[in-house]
Amino acid sequence: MNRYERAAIGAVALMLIAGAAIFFYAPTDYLQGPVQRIFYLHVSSAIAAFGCFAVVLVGGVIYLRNESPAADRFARSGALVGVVFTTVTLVMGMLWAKTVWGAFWVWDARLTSTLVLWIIYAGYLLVRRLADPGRQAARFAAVVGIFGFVDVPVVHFSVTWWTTQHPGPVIINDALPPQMLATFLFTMACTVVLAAVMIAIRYRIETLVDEREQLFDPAKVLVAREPEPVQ
Amino acid sequence: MNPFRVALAVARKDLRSEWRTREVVPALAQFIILALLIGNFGFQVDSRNAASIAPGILWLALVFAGLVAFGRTFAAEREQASLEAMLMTPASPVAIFAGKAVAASLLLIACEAVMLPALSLFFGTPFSADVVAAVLIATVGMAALGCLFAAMVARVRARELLLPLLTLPLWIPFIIAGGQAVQSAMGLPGSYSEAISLLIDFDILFLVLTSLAARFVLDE
Amino acid sequence: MNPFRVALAVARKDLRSEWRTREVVPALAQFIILALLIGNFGFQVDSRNAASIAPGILWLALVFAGLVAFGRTFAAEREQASLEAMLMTPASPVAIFAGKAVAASLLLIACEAVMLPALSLFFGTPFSADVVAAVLIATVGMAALGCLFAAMVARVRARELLLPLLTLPLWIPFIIAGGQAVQSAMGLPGSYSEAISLLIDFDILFLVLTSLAARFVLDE
Amino acid sequence: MSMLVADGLTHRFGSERALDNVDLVLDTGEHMAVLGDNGAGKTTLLRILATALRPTSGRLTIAGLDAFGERRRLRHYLGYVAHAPGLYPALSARENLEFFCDLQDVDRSRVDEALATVGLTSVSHRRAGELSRGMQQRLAIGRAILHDPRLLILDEPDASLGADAADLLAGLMHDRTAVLATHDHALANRLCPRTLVLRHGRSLGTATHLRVVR
Amino acid sequence: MSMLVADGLTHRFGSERALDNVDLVLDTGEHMAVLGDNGAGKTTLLRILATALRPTSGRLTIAGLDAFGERRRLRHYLGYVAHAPGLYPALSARENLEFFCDLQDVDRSRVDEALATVGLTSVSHRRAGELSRGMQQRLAIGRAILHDPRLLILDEPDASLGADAADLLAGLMHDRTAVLATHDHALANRLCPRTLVLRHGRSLGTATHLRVVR
Ligand code: HEM
Ligand SMILES: Nc1ncnc2c1ncn2[C@@H]1O[C@H](COP(=O)(O)OP(=O)(O)OP(=O)(O)O)[C@@H](O)[C@H]1O
Ligand SMILES: Nc1ncnc2c1ncn2[C@@H]1O[C@H](COP(=O)(O)OP(=O)(O)OP(=O)(O)O)[C@@H](O)[C@H]1O
Ligand SMILES: [Mg+2]
Ligand SMILES: [Mg+2]
Repeated sequence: MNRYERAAIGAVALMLIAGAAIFFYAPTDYLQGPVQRIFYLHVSSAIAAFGCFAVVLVGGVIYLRNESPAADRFARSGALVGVVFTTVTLVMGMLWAKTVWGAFWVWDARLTSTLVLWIIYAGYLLVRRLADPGRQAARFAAVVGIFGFVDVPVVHFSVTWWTTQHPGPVIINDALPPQMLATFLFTMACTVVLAAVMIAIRYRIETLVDEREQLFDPAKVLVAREPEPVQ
Repeated sequence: MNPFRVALAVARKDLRSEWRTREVVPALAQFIILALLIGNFGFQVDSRNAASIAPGILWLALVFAGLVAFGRTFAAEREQASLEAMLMTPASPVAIFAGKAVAASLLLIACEAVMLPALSLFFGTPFSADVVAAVLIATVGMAALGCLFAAMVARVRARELLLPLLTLPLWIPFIIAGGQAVQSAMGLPGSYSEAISLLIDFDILFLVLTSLAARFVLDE
Repeated sequence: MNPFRVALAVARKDLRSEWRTREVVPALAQFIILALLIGNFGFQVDSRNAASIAPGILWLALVFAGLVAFGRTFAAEREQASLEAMLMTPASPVAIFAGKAVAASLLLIACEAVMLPALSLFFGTPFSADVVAAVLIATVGMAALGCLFAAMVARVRARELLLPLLTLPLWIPFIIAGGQAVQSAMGLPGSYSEAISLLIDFDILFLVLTSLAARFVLDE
Repeated sequence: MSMLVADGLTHRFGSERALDNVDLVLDTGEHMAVLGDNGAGKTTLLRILATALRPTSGRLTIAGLDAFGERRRLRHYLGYVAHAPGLYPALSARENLEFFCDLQDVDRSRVDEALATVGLTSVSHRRAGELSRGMQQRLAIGRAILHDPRLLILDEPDASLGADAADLLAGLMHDRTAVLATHDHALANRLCPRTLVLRHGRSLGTATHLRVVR
Repeated sequence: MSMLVADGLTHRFGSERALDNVDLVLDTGEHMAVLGDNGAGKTTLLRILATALRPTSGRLTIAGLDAFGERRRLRHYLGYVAHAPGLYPALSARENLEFFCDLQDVDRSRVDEALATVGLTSVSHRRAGELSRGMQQRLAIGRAILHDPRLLILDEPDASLGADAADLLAGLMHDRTAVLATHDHALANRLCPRTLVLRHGRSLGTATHLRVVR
């Protein structure tokens, strides 16, 4: 078993423990009932997604400064994992919304900006596919990632800047009972670890792809020459 | 090498081409008027709801006109392979980009000069300096963003389609704040000055980001 | 020489190119969703007015997606000068035109398959067979017209801009009747069957006119 | 018998007379080169002969038919190689030819033959957009001969071909009537017994193995 | 002194190796022809030498500077004629050149000289989009020499030029270092003492007046 497999197993185990905490340790919300348990994963995965997009931002900036292929691989991995976690937030939120608001979707600033976030990074992945692989894709994607990050603060502050149907900040306002807060903090930590492990694994995959494609690393090419074609 | 001279030369070249062929502005202006017409039919506007619907149509038409104008400005260069020829000169890519952005924005502003009177004609909404100011201020930031991504997608496959996909999400702040500003200028509740200052903030943010990023998009 | 075989070959070629490059459909679908988003912000939709605003946005998004899809299908041929190569064969221009129109319409229908669920998801409007039928029926006539003018402008300068200009006025009947059909399918007053039969009449009229005119547009 | 009779062909772009009253008779099986400086009107003439452009004035008869009245029928006889290759970049070389087989109403089995003729068999699976300039030109030539046309109109087909251009073109033109515009006098002399020289849109007359005086 | 030193240039498009470990040293004032079949990698090599394309791997030094690090500075030295002319069709021939003078930061008085060199003085008022193929190619050549570059990279510049191509190119290359890709062996032999032959992206070595064995 290599260290990626060990890390993956560890992260999944942590998530299972978090799940146990969510269902057996955290108290049931007296207003919303059990559906409120969505909260833990909903918010955690949003925060994990923000973290992933921060990786994209930092990776992009570093790539543009010194063309480090490693930074670009981090950015690539971060974008993919971030889109996954944004999807989780969206889906969880929609399920929650259906039960408490009676509709999967309403148009408010939080929901819309989150959807836009998803679209921006889906666009990021599309740019990677459509641009010339290698330097051009890396540069263009870095630019998209840097501009796209503008939406992350918009998502976060949307509930304070505009009036929304989506609830405002509860965690930093100390509005949670201690058991809920503890469960939330633990779930959040586990989710962030999971995201980090996913980025690490994806990074490894991207490294292997880059090695095969040899788009970034000049030194490798001279070593791995193909046999002469028969004339 | 003076970047202003380069930007000026590029902008003049684009405007002169447009003047010769009259490709963009007349058709775009007529297109905007048609969009207003369609909006009119699609929404059953009456005097009560005009002020709440007109801004939406204004921004939709502006967004699509902008996409076409910015997309066109770089697509034409690409079709002719003249973008590469420009980039093969020692002129700075940022200056080239600035020149193209200025020319495209001027074309879009020419279209706005048609659209705003037409809007108040069709919908009976007021046509005030406040409305004009809001639209112009929004145009600055939208043009910077739009040209940046237009320059990017000009060198990528599927450019007609990638351009809206990349640009629209980042235009949304302008559409929201601009829509708010226009609505309040047309007499609906909402703070005009707040919306305008938000627009100016976004303008500054994206102008700075764009001028930093232009190098990476056009270089290569 | 069998015109159906030609049309089929042309349509298959276009769809295969699209499948290879995936240029149009994914980006168009995302673009439609963004248009829904923007429409939403522009208009402050709530549950009371959703049924009266959603159809307008639906048709606006559809119109712009259609313009892009139809414009693209001929612009690509022109950029590559392959339109002339096709017309240099003994194949009938009407069959070639039909093949391209069918392919473009299929792409547009693929996008509608994204748009209609998204519409009802975002706006909470009903997603019924009636709505789907109205949109599909309108698509037929709109596609015929759109492709005809796309074929025409592909051989003219300023095609991106001339296309909406020529097409939109003739699409307006579809937009009005279609909008009416969708609104009544969504529960607003108005006769659904009347609107649909109007749509069908327009379909027939424009299909006939288009097939007669295609020859003159593509020949030469 | 005359394959092609052109009578007073004139084409104007605005006030610019790109082609000025050019007469031409080409017998069946004959090969004719069209020479002339840049801008002399070669492309304009060849586009008219290929019925891709309608002349401002003049008459054109191909295989006894009025070329612009019976354009559709004529296209079975006509293979045209233009400046631009006109290919579908996302389709492979083979798929491009297969598509044009369908449009030409000929059997797809012709594709292999055409690919072999232009020497693209080994890259037939590659997308046309990824071929080099010369390979694209070869593919365009392959397309022009799919339907085994009797009359070939070739506008600088040698422009980006490799050193085997002359052999390739000789093979194509063998047994067919052909009009070949080129700048390569050696090639013209080798392939075409007759030469038409254009200058400023006017014909300087045709000649046999003309020694062009510059 | 070496004007251009290329070391292990390799370029891949996907898995296709268009250029495979090509080394090259070019002295100042030297003229080198690049020959090879269609698809051999000539255009890919020339695009890299012109710094328009970054190689997948390998190093390139021009005039003692790292070509990709100091690209902007190098462009004062470099004139490149590509396959596509890259002109503005709505602007006249003269306006096209004037515009590029502004970008090159050279005086507009160079325009007349460049027009005369490529023989377009009489059509300089015509729009670039209305020029014939060969005239457009001439205009692209005129643009490449506006700033009097020391190094010329010419990708099939003769492809659509008239019979005076050789004289025109000889005039351009005189006193400059030049790399010329062409299919015309006679032209290559006349203009370039040295020849580099590519096959399937590999260099078959350079030679002096190489008699290419086919
Ligand atoms: C599709 C629907 C939804 C989406 C896209 C969504 C999105 C988000 C996002 C992105 C965050 C993280 C914000 C941040 O940390 O800055 C968040 C937090 C939160 N969401 Fe949602 N949400 C949705 C539905 C709901 C529903 C239906 C509820 C409950 C009624 C809800 C309750 C919360 C709460 C309580 C927080 C934590 C707020 C805080 O303390 O910061 N969400 N949501
Ligand atoms: N964009 C691309 N994508 C994939 N492959 C490409 C691309 N451009 C060129 N190639 C391939 O690279 C190889 C070299 O092409 P290149 O254009 O350099 O050849 P060339 O020697 O210039 O040929 P020609 O004489 O036809 O101009 C060819 O096999 C070609 O198919
Ligand atoms: N679309 C056009 N509009 C205006 N003038 C044109 C157009 N096309 C060609 N011309 C003019 O017609 C004349 C003949 O052009 P043509 O392309 O036939 O020349 P050519 O002999 O093929 O030249 P080349 O050897 O450069 O290919 C030229 O003077 C050219 O400028
Ligand atoms: Mg010509
Ligand atoms: Mg080449």
